[in-house]
Amino acid sequence: MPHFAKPPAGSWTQHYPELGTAPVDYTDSVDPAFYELEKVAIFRRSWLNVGRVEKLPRTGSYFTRELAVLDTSLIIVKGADGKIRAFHNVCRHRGNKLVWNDFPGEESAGVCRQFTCKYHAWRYDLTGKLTFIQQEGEFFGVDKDQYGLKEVACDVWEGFIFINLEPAESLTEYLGDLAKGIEGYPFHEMTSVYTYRAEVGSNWKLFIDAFAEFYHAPVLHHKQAVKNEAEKLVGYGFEALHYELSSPHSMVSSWGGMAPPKDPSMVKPIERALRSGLFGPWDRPAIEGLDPLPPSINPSRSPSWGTDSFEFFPNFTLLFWAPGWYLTYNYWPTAVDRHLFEANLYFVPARSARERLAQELATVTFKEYALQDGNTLEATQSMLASRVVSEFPLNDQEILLRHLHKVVADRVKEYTDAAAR
Amino acid sequence: MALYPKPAEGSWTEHFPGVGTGVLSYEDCISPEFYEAEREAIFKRAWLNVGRVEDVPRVGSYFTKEIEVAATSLVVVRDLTGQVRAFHNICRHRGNKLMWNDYPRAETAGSCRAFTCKYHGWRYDLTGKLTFVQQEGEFFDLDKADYGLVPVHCEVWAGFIFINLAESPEPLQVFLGAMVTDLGGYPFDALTERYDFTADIRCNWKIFLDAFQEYYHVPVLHSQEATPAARPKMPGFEAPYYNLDGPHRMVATSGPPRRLWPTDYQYPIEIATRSGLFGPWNEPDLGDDLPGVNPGGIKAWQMSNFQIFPNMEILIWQTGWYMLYRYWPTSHNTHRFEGSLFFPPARTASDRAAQECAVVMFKEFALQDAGMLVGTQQGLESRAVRDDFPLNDQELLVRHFHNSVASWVDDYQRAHPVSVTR
Amino acid sequence: MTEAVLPADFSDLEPFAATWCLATEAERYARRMASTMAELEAFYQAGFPRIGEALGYCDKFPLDGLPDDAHHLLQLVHSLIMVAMCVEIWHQPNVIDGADAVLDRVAEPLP
Amino acid sequence: MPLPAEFADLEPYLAWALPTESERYARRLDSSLVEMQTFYDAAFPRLEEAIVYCDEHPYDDLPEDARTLLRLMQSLVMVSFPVEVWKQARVPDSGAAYLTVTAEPVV
Repeated sequence: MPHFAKPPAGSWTQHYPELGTAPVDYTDSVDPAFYELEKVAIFRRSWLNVGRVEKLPRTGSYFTRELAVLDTSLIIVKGADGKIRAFHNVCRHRGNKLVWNDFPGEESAGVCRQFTCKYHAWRYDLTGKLTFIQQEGEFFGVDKDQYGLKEVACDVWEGFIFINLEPAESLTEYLGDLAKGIEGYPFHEMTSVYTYRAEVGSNWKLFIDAFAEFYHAPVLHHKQAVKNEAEKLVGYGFEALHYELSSPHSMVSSWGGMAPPKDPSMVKPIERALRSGLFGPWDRPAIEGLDPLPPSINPSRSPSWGTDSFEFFPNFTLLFWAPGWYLTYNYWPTAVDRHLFEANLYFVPARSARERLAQELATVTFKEYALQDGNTLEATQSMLASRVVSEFPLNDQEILLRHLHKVVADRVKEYTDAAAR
Repeated sequence: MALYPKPAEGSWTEHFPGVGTGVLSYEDCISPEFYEAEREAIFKRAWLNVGRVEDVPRVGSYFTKEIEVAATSLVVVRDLTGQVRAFHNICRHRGNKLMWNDYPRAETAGSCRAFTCKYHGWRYDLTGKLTFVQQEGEFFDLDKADYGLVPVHCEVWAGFIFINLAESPEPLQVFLGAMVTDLGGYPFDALTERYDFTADIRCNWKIFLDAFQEYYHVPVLHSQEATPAARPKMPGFEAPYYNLDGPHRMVATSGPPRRLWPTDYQYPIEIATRSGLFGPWNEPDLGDDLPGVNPGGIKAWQMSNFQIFPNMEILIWQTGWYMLYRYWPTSHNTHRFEGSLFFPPARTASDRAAQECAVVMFKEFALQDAGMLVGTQQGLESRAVRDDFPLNDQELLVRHFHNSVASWVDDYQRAHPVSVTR
Repeated sequence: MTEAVLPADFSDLEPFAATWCLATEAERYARRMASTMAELEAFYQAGFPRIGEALGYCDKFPLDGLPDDAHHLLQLVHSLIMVAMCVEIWHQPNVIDGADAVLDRVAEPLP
Repeated sequence: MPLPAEFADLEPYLAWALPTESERYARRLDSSLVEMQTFYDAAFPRLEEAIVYCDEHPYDDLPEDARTLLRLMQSLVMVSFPVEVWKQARVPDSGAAYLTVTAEPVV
């Protein structure tokens, strides 16, 4: 017996008939050839989030991104005109990597007025224009205008910086209505950031799968809750308030009545003491823009709403918590069975030790959960790779997974069909 | 001057038809492509020993076994009827590894009444049947009967648990053949005091196996097995008996028990503990009738070493104990070696110290093999010498082993001509 | 003076108890590899002549019911067996030609 | 005196006054449950007083002793999971996983 109403079609999944209800083939997560196709069919032609504008506070602020899935390194830089641009991180002279510190494979960040190649000192300005060639007279008819940095499409939405190697549409067209309905959320107020990184031994989609469904939460994480609460949670299982697909993107909206909890004995002592926990500090920050929330957030306008998770295709998750903070996940594939996971937790800057400690508890709790999720994934990957079973039944609460794997398959097919023509 | 008579054909090698006396290629130990072929042709088709019945003593006892060479993990369990079963260790819901503890790639063991997936709480009974689906109503036309654990063929011979990953393998007893199954009456179940070793070794699995199926190297690499006084008296090595049966093979040795050797032929610690390389000197009473252990009926029998295809060895000592080795490939030039030594349970401190001495000496000399064979792998990989390795009559088993591996790969490739690599 | 861990008859071996009464082969092997030949020789010279008496003492009890002092004594004998390899066979702590090979004992009867 | 005088009883736990999550997490993994429990038992009852003490000063300009106290309380948060939930230092079922903090607001 469902605790929350389902669409008239009978289930969220059937509400989107193109999804079907059949078991899903996970060969897409273990086949090296399919991974190569994902790189060209998806990652090279999608808008990918590479950071936020707060990372580029001044003219000349830059950071580099090592993106194995694109087989490139990018420089993202803020120009004197305030515009943010992206370039392939390669010197036009002999292909040396232009910007790096100590270790060429590691990302770096800083502020500069121009980029100078370490190798032969060619210089480029912040718009990518080649401004200086060492011993220019030794070259043969080199026109500096022809040798600027290779630019990559770069645009900003609500402070999130996106790049696209082969754009077919603008960023706002790509992000669509789902994103439109988030605009106005006070991202700019939430500038205190906690960043986490891990190299995970699984296909990138498996980690999205783990975060895009909460069906596992009462089971995998049951030890995290106090005993009575844990038993209650397993008994209920999990049901979302609302799902919405706006292909290729999607979202899930969930209840979350624990901030603050109705019954304080249901939470841990440290949570009672600091008024905080997994769902964040219980007391909302005093900023504008959280009431009312933009229309895409808590779309069912449920009073028991707790969190919304938006999956922006292919690899960007934006997750809002009712108490007034948000986090992002980026999943960067490095091989068919490996990816780099990044999580950023954003809060309104603490004004007191009490607020700082409340944030500390939220971030520590996040890590305890994420470690369990991450470890399970390696186990999953190793068994999927056995190919003993390749089709798996997904339930209605796993609709976002079904959708993700379908969109990936569709895009790859579109690409291979076009290539065959 | 031969110590023992050779067969009428003039040599053991020529005694067995089809073995040949030509030079051998070791390409099968250095080729990544050949390794991929072995994975399909051998390790997914042959019966593989994964444990002993003592590993699953009670109803619900289970252990997991990582089989990298077949890219899978198995769970082996004793069900309510006492039958030992094996399953792929994978939950049917989203492919999570079902049984593991803390480290997903580490093996685990325990006892349970049902297997519960850590991820979403699906449960399977000890026969692999799916018995519980969390929020079953959220699924679409899910028939639990269709989603049991994927079974793996599992049979037990003489207390040894074997699995087979093929769809419809021949019965285990048929696979093992008469030479091996004749050992079935040996009292393995009385030898339950156990010392287990494991090592990750940087050489092909067959190279390490080769070292334990010929003793031509012993007087040289392991010269210290003899005391300084005995060393000049040590002849080269000759075995009195070899036998082959299908892909399996064995060698026996003979000689007086070490306890009867002159005292300066024994190390002091051997005298002090009444034990040593060949095992404790106080022999347990295992009964007179030890079928199959000395198929050649040789006099002064000392030990028999059975090599069960592909990767298992049982070495039985006249002094009343045995060794079990298994070689698990992890890549074309690495493998995991598992060695176990089995004795009757020690009743006194002297028994225990005697076992300790035998076990410690086993490791001393196995370390020499392990140390050297990494060098062998490197030497072979140089391909400075290609297909030109001469083997002598005492290396008959090496020859037969590589022939058997090649013939299994050939058979498979003939039946699957498209591709053996995945 | 710390408290004796060995039976009174074996008090001469007490100086070696803290170092060599070790429960597992892994510990004994590690201690051996971390010792000098002089240390190994000293322990062997003192302990080897007493092995027979030590086992005689221990054998007065059932193996699964050894009193603590006998249990320690048996552990010392286990270590003497380990050390005998170096003193009697190799004349060095590590196995000749063993290179960097490892072979880990992952299960064993205790004591 | 590194801690405010009224928190002198917490001086034995000064080793926990660590500025970054990496250091706090590493110390947690290197500690026994008994050590963490002892620290928790001493520090938890003083948490509210510690917050009040720190918040008597502007957060951006904490005196050195208050900063040390706050870092001690951040470690209290770190050990609360091992003590209250796991009964062990590690997160269960997370053997091979790790998650490294690469940026955080440091007090």
